[in-house]
Amino acid sequence: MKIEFTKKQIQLRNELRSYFKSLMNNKLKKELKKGSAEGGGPEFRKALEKIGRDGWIGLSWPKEYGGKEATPLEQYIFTEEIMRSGFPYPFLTTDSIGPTIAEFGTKKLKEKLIPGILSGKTIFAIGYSESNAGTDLASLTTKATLQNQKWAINGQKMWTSLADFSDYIWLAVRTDKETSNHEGLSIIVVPNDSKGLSISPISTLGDVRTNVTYYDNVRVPKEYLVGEVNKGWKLITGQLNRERLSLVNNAPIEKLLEDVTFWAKKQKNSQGKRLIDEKWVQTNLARVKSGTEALKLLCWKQAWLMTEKKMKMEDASVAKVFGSEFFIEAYRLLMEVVGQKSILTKNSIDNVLEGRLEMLYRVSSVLTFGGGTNEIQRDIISMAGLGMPREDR
Amino acid sequence: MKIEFTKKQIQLRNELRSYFKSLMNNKLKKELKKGSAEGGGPEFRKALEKIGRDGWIGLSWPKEYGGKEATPLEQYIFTEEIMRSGFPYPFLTTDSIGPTIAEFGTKKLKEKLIPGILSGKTIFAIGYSESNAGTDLASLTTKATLQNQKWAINGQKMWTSLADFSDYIWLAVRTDKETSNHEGLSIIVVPNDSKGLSISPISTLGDVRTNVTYYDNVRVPKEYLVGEVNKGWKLITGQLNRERLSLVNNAPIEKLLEDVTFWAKKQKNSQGKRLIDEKWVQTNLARVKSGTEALKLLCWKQAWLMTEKKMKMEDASVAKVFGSEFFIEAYRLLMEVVGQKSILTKNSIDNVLEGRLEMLYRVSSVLTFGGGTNEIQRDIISMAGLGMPREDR
Amino acid sequence: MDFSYSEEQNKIKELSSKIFQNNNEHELLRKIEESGSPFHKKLWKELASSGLLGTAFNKDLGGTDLGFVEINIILEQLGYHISNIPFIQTIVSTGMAINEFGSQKLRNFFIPKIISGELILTTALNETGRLDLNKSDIELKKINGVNRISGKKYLVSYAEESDFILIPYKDEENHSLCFIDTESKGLIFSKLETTTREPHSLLTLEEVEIDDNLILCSSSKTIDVLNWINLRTITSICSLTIGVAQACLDMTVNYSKERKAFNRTIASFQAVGHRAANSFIDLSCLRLVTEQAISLLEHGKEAAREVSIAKIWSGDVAHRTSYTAQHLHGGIGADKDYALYRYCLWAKQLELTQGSSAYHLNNLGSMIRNSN
Amino acid sequence: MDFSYSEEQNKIKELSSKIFQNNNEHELLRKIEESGSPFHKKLWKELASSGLLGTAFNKDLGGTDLGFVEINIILEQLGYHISNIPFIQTIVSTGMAINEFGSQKLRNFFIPKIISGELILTTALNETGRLDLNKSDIELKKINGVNRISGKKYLVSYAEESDFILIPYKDEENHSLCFIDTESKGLIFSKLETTTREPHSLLTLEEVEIDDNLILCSSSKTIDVLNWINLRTITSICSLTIGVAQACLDMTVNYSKERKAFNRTIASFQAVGHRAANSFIDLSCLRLVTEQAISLLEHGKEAAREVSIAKIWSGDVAHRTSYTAQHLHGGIGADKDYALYRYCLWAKQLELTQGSSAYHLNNLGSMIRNSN
Repeated sequence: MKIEFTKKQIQLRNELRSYFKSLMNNKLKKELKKGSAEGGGPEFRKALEKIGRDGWIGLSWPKEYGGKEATPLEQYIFTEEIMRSGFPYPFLTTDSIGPTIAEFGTKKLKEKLIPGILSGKTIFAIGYSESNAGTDLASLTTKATLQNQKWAINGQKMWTSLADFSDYIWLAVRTDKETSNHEGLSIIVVPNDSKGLSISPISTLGDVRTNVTYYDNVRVPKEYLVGEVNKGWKLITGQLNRERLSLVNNAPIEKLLEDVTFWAKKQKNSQGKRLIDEKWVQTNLARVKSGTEALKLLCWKQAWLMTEKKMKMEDASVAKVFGSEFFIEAYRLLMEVVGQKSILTKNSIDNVLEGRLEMLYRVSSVLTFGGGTNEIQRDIISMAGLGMPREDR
Repeated sequence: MKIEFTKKQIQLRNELRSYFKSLMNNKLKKELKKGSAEGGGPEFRKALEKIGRDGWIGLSWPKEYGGKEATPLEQYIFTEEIMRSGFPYPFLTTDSIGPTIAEFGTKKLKEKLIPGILSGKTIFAIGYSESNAGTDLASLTTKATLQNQKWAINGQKMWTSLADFSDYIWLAVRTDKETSNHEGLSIIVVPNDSKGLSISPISTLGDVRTNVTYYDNVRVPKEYLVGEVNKGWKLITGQLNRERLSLVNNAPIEKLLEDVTFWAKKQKNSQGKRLIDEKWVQTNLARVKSGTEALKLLCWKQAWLMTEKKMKMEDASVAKVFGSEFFIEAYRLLMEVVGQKSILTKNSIDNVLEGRLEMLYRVSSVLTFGGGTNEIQRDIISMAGLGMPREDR
Repeated sequence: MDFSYSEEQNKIKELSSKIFQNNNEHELLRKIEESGSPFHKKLWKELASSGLLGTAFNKDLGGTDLGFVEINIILEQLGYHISNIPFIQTIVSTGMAINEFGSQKLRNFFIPKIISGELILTTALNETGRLDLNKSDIELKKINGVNRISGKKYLVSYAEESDFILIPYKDEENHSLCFIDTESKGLIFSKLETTTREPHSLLTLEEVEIDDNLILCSSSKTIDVLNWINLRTITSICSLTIGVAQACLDMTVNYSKERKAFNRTIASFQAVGHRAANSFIDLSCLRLVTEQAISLLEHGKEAAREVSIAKIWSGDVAHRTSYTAQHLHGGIGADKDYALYRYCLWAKQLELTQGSSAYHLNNLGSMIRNSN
Repeated sequence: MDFSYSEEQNKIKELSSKIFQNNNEHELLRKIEESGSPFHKKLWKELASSGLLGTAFNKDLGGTDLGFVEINIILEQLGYHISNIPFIQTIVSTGMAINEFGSQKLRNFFIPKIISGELILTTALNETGRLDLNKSDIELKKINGVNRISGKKYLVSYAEESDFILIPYKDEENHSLCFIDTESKGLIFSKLETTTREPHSLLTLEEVEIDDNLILCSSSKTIDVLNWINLRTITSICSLTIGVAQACLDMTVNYSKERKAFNRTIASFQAVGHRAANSFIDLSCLRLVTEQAISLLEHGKEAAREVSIAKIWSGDVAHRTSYTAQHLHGGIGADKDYALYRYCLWAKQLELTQGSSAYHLNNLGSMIRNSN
């Protein structure tokens, strides 16, 4: 047992920290601040391609694709540092969809898509949820039927984030008309410029743009189906499990705690007493610290378990539940420290830490239901982790 | 809207406070400390009879029984003060079983039992739970069959508290052999000296003695059945609703908070800094205060609602859930304040506040499942309070 | 003891509920936001013409001579149908203080126009609900025989929209509270953007002239008046929070009874029912501790602890109910085409206004330490 | 990075688990309690003969030269099969400190007899886990050329049962740590009764003679040694807590799968499953923060914050898991004929030993304030 990074890993972390620091230049920061915090602008594209050119996207990929075959732990260090930097890295494309295509895609699809993914030129959006199929994804109804060697797709997807600037949509469709559950689903890659595809924005509490995507007889070549027909459920759940890991990364909250602590040390009242000298402020910071350490270790353990290929079903659920609920609590505790000024937005003068807390409290709730609602995660923990029977549903 | 006691009510409170202060003489205190904290000793009996003689047991009873017809609010003040004093008043007998007998008992039963209850001479134990029927009381199996105008009772009851010194047991039995649910249950009053009744102690985490009671062909006159045969469920649930009110009374925790605060003001370290000067100590006390005020108001509101006859089903559940879970939290917060010395028992030298906290943390868990487990109470709140459908069970 | 509303109070509840509901349509609120209007002026006018703005003011000034209970009834309804109006600022924090402490002249000058909706007032007391007069940035200096004040005030709500702002200042040992005309020379407004878009400004005063006729109080009385205002302002925020949280819970319950997953309504899952039940318990507690604070203030009793307790609950319940609502709604709860998001913004803003739960716990702890 | 146990560590886990399990039978523990024996002496002997008491000591003294990781593996197993033995007192708080800081003479004197189970040691450092040397009640005075100490120590565990007690004392500016023979003249034991019945005493020292051969350390080094002991003692309590909490959870899960209500096992209720899941999450976190503290201490790294964090989690999880277990068990959980009650007593005692969660949060907060 040794729960520390090796010297080499610390070296990698330091290298990445300064790499991303220089990557996040003022132009890029400005672009991200002006609305598109989730990426998509030209500076974002430029930076992502640079990351690709510098070989970082392929960090954990097999050598046959030009990757470096880094371990999950090293990949985790990469994830931590890029999240710490605030760059909206398209993890879903690079770490979730990309590897799934590499494993299950046809030769043609691989040749077409993987070079673009690894060079930072290709970005995917994910089309799963529908207005009546959220956590209960298996009930989705968007249909694809094979006509003349092409898939004809009809239906509608909610919350297709990134679709407004992505190159492809990773779409879950029903290919077997007879079923209404998880059997008969498939994954099809839909190019964003397909005829019949239209996109309409949803504006959200978190100011993150997301989209409704409409599929009106969209036609896609037969080989754009990933894996076997009607066997898409495995790909969907596999992808969701991979996604869960990057959702609750510890780095942003750790950085935020550092920044709020630093800020609280500078605030003085007229008697020269610093805000951080208030015991209740210290306690709030200590609460965040004590949670963030647990989350960090949950993440490290997962990366280690993946390296050792010992990951169990409940492990991802534990991190997802704890992390998503801790974020909400942590932002609250930090906003209490900052006080009323924490409600000033990033556009406001006199705001604190560029209004990051004001933004974060608004987006934080999404994680408790997104990627499989926490109720289902707790069901998984009690079943898989504790062997308790599931109630009927 | 006026959320204060009237002058008259404050007068009553003051009167009762000094009454119980003088009632709790050293002999009685010593007897209660030596093991039988739940009563039953000769000093306890003497004091209870005095309370009866002085007319307090009948405070809220109808005039026809010699009662004073006080409002539920005044009765609540009585409850608060007696609980504050620490006297183990037999609420179940005086405020729950007594009134139920007055409402549903046969004339003979009333004449036999009520004078004893009102004079503090008669105490009941309650025999509901069985080893396979706890919160799901309706599945109980203890049987009573009518033979020659007498009920013949056979079965076994768990957690028959007070049975070791009570005069009667208020027993829930199955009188219809065909049913296995809440239909076909009845209430029978069983004298403690009945042949065939045997009692064996269970010692518990809370050091409160409770009992298993065995019924081996116990015979009881026909008219000892309360209400109608096979219609006992209404009496049971009605009694449990009444019971819920006294379970979460605010007075003891309020007194405890006062005492711990007073104690923390006296503790000094070598630099003369008092324990209460520690901010974290203040915060713990403030947390208890803020919860205890809410609980106090929940109790007041209930008493008022009862006075106005506007009580709704969910009201008792809200107080029961909040109160029982708050007690656990409050004892924890106060034990943190006292520190490691709070684990010293009432028998130990150098203990704090006579080891009350050490005793209370042990008994506190019983309330979250006793009297209808909190899961069921939350089910009731979501159904009755919010109109949400109940899952099948 | 009485937890009920009188018939008259129930009428006020119904009337205010109706007015707020009629002006709470999602499209209407969106239009107001998009128009750049700082608040819901149509609603303010309707409140004036209904007479509700006069609720707490004396009859001789055109009011209906009711009290703080009635004001909080209105505030809860406002919270339930939340939109942006300077009710607490104009009616509670300044109007009621003028009614209580102002000279007859001051009362005659201000109150009739408050009641008619012509006058918007606000306060620039402090940014955290702290009663820390020593921290006041505003200093008075006599310049050429004229009293002038200079300094900065943070997070002043409705500053630009108001006609007068109540500001504390000090002159060596003395503290005073005075209204400043927002047209005064030397007053600089810098717009802030808050999470709810309720208008706030950073206020800079550069030798702004004091009009002696507009002084509300001075010297030793000032701390009492500030205290009086603070306790009522904080309690008002608790009432607003009750409405906001109740709306969150009601929307959640309704949605959960319609939304299906795994072939059942999500309301029928025990985990969902229990989480909603926890909000019900939370709201029951918040309502009671707030009602206690209101009742004590209405009857002129000491209420510093009880107000802090109400604000602790208010912050906790605002936070918890809002996130429970967002969580149980799932995606739709974050969609700006659905009303919930607005309540969530308000829940957070109210939580952090006039002192967070952590701040007031600290405060209550000090009171316990200093008690006998 | 490595979260796994080595093969040798797994063997220690199995061996210790077996020994503890064999000595954990409910009737046996009850008999020991009723006999008035202060602790489980049979178990102590078996641990000695199995060699486990020598785990952390150097080979030249008869130990197996393993480390703090292995000690904590044993402690978790002890927690899981909880009974009353002076393991932390004799092995961690004193034995390991002698092994690390003692003179060769001291090591030769103590350690072989610790390993053989002949010697019981304990500490009388402080009652709250506080490193507050100034608060030490024990003062040294030279009387007729002999060094003698006087004062009081509260809540000393296994004081009467021990052969020697490690006590800090001060001589004007200097602090020292010295073992006192429990047979010494002037040592007065007053028995305390604790919630678990683990033996504790209030210790009074009346001019007790210091034996210079038994001084562990003095002057400036003392604070470092005390710190060293404290961090390891606190961490050991966290490991014990993991075992206790894991046992509570396992019992609860098993019981919930058997117990029926409303014609289903209670485990099949979502509210029950989720509450157990929360304990699973809690335990996952506690395990990790404790392992981090162990690993840092084992590798000689700075760990003050990490140990405080582990104790915060330990207190919280002990409390929550214990009450979850009691609640989900219902009546049977309180019955002294069923094992759960013993774990609940220990959960509370461990929570409050060496500083509660509130105390360590305060502590961690100060460290954050003072950090760069």
